Amino acid sequence: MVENKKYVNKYNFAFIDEATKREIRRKLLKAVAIPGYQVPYSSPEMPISRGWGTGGLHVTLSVIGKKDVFKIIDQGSDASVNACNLREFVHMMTDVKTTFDTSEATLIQTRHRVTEEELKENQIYIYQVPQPEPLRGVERYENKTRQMHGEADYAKMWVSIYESFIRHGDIMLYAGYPVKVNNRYIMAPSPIPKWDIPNLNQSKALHLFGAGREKRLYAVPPYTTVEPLEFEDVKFHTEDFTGLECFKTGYKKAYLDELYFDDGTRHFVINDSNFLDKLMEHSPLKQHSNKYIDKIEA
Amino acid sequence: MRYMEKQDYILCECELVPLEKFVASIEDNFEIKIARMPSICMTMIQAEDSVEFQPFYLGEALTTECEVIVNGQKGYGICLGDEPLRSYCIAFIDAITQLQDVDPEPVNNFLNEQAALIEQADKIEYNYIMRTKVDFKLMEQD
Amino acid sequence: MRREVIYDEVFDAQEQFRLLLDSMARPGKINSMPDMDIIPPAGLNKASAMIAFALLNTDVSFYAEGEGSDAIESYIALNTTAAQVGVGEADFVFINGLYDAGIIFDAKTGTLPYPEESATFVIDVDAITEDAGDSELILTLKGPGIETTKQVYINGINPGILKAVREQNMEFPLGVDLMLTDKNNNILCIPRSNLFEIEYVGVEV
Amino acid sequence: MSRTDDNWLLRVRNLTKIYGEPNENTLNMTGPLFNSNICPETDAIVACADISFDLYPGEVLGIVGESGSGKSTVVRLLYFDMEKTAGSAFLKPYNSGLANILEESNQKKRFIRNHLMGMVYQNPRDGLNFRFSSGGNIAEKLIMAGNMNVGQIRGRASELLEKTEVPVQRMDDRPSSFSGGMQQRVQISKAIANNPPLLFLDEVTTGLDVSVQAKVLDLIRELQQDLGIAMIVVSHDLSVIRMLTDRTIVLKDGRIVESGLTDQILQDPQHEYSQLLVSSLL
Amino acid sequence: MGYVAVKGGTDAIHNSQELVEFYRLRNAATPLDVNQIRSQLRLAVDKVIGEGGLYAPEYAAIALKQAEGEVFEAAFILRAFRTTLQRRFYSETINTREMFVKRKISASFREIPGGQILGPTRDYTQRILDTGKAGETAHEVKSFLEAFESKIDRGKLQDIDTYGKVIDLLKQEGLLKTIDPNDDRTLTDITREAIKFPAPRSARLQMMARAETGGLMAMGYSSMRGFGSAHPTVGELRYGSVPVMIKDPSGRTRYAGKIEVTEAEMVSSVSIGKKNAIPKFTIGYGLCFGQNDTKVICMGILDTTMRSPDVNAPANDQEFVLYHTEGIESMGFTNHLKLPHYVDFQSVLGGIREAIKRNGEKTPEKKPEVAEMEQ
Amino acid sequence: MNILEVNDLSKIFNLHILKNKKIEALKEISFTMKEGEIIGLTGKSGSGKSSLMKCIYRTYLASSGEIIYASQDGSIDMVKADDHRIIELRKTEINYCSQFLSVIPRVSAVDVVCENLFRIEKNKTRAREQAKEMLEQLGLPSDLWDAFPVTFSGGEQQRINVARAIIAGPRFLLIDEPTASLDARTKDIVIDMIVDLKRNGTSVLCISHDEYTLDRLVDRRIELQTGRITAVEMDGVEV
Repeated sequence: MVENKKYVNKYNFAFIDEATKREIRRKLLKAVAIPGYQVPYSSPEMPISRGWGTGGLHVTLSVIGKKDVFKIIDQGSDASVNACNLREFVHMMTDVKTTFDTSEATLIQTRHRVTEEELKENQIYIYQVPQPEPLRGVERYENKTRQMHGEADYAKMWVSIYESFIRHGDIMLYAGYPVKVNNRYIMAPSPIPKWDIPNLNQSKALHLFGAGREKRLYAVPPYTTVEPLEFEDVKFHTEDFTGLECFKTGYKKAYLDELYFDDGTRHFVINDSNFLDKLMEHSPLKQHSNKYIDKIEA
Repeated sequence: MRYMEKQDYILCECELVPLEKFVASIEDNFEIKIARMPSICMTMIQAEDSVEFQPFYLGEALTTECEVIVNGQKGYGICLGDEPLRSYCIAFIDAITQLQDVDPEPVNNFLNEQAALIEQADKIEYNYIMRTKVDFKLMEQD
Repeated sequence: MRREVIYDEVFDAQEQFRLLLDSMARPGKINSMPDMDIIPPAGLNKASAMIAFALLNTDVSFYAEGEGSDAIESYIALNTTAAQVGVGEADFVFINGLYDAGIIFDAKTGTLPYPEESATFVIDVDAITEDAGDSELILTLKGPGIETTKQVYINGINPGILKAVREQNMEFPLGVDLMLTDKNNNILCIPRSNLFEIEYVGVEV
Repeated sequence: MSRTDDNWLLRVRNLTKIYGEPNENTLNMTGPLFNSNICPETDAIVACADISFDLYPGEVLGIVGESGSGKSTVVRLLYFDMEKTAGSAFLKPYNSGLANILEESNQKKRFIRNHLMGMVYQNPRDGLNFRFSSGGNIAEKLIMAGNMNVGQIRGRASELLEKTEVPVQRMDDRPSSFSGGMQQRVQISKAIANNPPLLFLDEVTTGLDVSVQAKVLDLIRELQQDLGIAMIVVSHDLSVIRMLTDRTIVLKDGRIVESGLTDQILQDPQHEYSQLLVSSLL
Repeated sequence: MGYVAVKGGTDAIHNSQELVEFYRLRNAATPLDVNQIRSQLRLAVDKVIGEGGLYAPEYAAIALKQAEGEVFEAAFILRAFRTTLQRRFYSETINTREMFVKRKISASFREIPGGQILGPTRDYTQRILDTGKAGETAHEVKSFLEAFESKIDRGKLQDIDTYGKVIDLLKQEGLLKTIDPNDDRTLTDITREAIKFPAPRSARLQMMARAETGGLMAMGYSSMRGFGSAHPTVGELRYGSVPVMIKDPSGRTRYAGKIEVTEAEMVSSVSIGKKNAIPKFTIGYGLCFGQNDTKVICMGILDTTMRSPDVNAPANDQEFVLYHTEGIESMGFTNHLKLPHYVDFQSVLGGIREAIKRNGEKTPEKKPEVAEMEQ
Repeated sequence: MNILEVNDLSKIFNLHILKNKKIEALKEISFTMKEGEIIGLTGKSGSGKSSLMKCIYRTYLASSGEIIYASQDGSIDMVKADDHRIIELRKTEINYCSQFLSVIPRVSAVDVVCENLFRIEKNKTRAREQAKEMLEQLGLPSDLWDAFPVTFSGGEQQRINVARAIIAGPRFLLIDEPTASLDARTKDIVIDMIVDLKRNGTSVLCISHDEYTLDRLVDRRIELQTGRITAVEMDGVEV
């Protein structure tokens, strides 16, 4: 006789059942083979809300192994409540080592930022994507945007950028600036600031994107051309922090957060928490290099 | 009884307590190996629309399955819900009813007894429900 | 047919998938699958069997062709529960590197709206190496995942297969993706995003 | 330069479009002889069938017929707005005219459309995106053919608007604020932006005021003369056909009933239907 | 640690979790029993299993308790739970003609085979707040049950019957539209692959079976009210239990239990064929776990509207209906607005500041475009 | 060498819409024309002159017979030739000038004249210069050059018509009443111009009622009566 013991179901390593993991893995391989193309996947429900990083978690939990070192940031910070919550969940489900140190991590999950520190070949960078469809702004139907991608019919997207420039004197697109991957697909890089866009180009690391609610996976392999949409004479540019610096370090070549203190004064501070820590501790670090950062005077 | 698989039907629908008792009473006569401990999983429920017979998936149902080997005979137990004990009992009875040299009498007696109880309970519920039937003839008489 | 019980569907699958992911992301990079105590039927490299175990399950289909393909099909079906289908429908196609190239044209290449609905070929070859040695074939790869270009050396492959793949992958994003395995558990991936040149014992193909 | 048989620009063979579910009798039981394009057995509609013709570089071909005769279907099939049921079309500048463009992938069709064709629809809303400015609409064609320089794009757009007599200072306004004739001229600017060797014009003057019609026609004539673009002009209006085309195809119930030099069709029509059509004009 | 207190987030989360437990429990005299929830909050449980897409009433009751009665949240917990489970079996097609009927009504005929059986419906309960329920005692419960049970004569019990369907009568008479050969009749599973548009009917029905009742209702209502042209009649609505048959690993078909479902067949008339336009009836089908009339009625309406070739009404638009009735997804995304967005906000902020600066340099100001409202 | 050989040419109009009424316009027409020759077509109105000319130009489809034209690329039967070939010949070799100016509205006199020239001379300014020169010779007042010919008098229109027909120097010219409604002086200018063309190798088939024009211009006359050739005259002598 067995005991009538209910509720003994134990969670699988990395939470997701193996059949679903295999599905996600197969689709990640296809995503890598077709850079920038959005692969639909089943996107099972996770114990966190849709839109709170379920896609990122699907990817993380499908690739993670016992030897991985996991880092997660939200808005550039290891401390953001959502990051803390997901870190704890991943840790609980896998028991892998977690870290704040960008260079130590093998898997980095992120919401809205690429680290300032340069990524390495052994790292996989995983994005939580709220809206994977870069064309949604010009075409509301999925059926149609999918056709547009299939036919490389990006006219509407380009004209909307042209129009933006004509009407406003600049391309009025900000975080999540659309990019062209491997000279074929237009891709939404998740709402990372424009500052981070150049760091996707020819990156040493593999970049994986998961949009859980919209059920799409996509990828940018290492050493892949990623170009922001721009014209020969109307150029993409990153956020302009000219004349500003981090009030803690005096550093100028990093993405800055605007803070208002109780006395109403405004200050700027480096957004990337680990980068800021390392700067303040004078730890060795290698920052991303690109033509936009390089021209800023230190 | 319209259900094809009468035995499973009875074992799934009967009260758990008598079932446990019954299995416990004969269990010792057999050599039992549990091949798969009762564990929960899901069954996708397939449905179809009633006119065009378009099949579709309605959703999943929590299911418990168990596999035992009784005197070398495999037995499977499957039932809806998180029901470790019941799934075990179903698997056990499934196995012994397939064994050649087991007296079917006690099992049949138990099943018949339970079948009567289930039918009675269903009938009573059915009669409660029938009280809510709208009687048009009666209304016309008013 | 042998059921492999040693394979851990959680951790072995994860580890091997990571190697495949790395290979697919870095075409031309040769990764080594762990040496496991599995015994696939003749004509199937251990690494190919591991690819099957790591990626296949009930939800996908496969096809095997070549010598001993019946045994290979039963082995994969038994150990992964994937469905055996014709080459035109298969998600995964297992072939020997010396097999006839025509099969490449029979596999699905996806559609423009859904290019991922295409076959992945798992191809058994004799050796994949980073240095020339006495190799028969030099493959020069270029494209996403490769900083400039990358050369690898292969023994035991019909250059016609690679030529056929090149033709079949002409209209990106349509195409097939390749996973090559050798007798020493090495794996090499060639995604459709990559362009490649083939040189066969000194002759450009 | 002599016109040999091989000098064609566009070769169309047996182009057919059927809606609904045809059976084996559908084609035999429809057409001018039956005075209907609806299959009596299956209700399938034969929008056009067995349309074959060659178009030479710089040639202007008219397609004439009453509404429902299938004339718009022909150009829309060739411009990939709809899928053919059967037939083939070959375009010289694409793959040396060896590929049936109707069977190419949508990605390649898109390329052909962007680089080698232009289309002007009866309704400017079909050819223009009213959410974009006129300049943006023209830019669309230029960008898709690879022009990535806003300065050059605007230069070319001004040039085109000037040519089509749309005030250049209205380049950044949306076509919705334009008159019908002006919208049509913007549409034409867009269609010819890439100097395509082939331009389709589908009832481009229908619905415009007579005076505006005339201006649009003049514009097309001038463009044809200046740029030598081959055109297919679809119209139910014989005066449009007379003014613009060298050669004409007469369609009825989805079939070609007659084709010939435009002056011949107008002055010596052979088919009963063409005679009726011409006499109703005179 | 650096400028940002990294522990801050983690601790706050833990403390918040404790606090929410505190709020759940602090005024509770006795903990709610799961069985109490299962029976006394029966309809809430039904909603949770329906929207959770997992028939597990007991687990749904636990989820309701854990979620402090928030049905969305409970359904969500159930959905996440199902992600951890292996799907081992596919049932045989359930047959609602074999239903143990607990409720069965038709609006299209006065009398139907087996009669109109109201069953346990709240439709005629008169929504007068019964403050008496506040002081409900075990004794009262017991005497109600005794009185209720005595109302039937156990010596003269009527035999259980199953019933033919109203639509079968219509079908026999040839009043129903035949199957459209153009329909994509493939059986897809939207929990195994993302839905693709145009979606086959199987995907649409599956999406709606697990969709959120309120969402379906809003869409279905919109079509009836005027943003569309649905005007169906309830051909039949039934609720009851149906047996679930499963093939075990040895290939034998086994009875595994019964599930409760509600089913609606919504009848509307359509014209078929362009030339002769013969009017016929068509059925919109609704089926869901548990007892939920509103859900299946709206599902039935939307099944019909999404098959309409006219895509101008919101309820006829597959993408619009299916994406926006997915309760768990819309709730999640709506709530994600609470997450910090200061990085992307900073990006916009900079851009807007620049634009304002540029505009200040430009004079005279450009006239705003008239046609801005153009769609 | 013959530039044109017409053999057994007949033209019957079959009017379906008038209960299949048949009109026989040309019957068994046969004649030849030498390169550089100017032939005058004469006959009463309705005798089939214009029909013959339109058959040769392919505006009318001949019902039977042949019209062999010796094009620069070889002989071609204008009855059976492919439409594209005809279009090409019309653009490069053969020009038809009808009795009445039928031009596109809203095109200036100069541009009407230039139309055929634009095909050869891509430089529009140069083409216009040439056209103006010709209009000047023909005595069209210069203030009309940029006006629309629709409003012109018969004589003015005729000058435009002629100028347009001959400006590009066609190899074969079909011209219907070139001198009608012209004053004597202009008539001579036009005749001189056509003779000039002939000198440069153009063959001309010309319909005229005007004896003066026929005398000065044609090498040979062909007379038609109810669709048949009734007489062929060379230098006033019947043959």
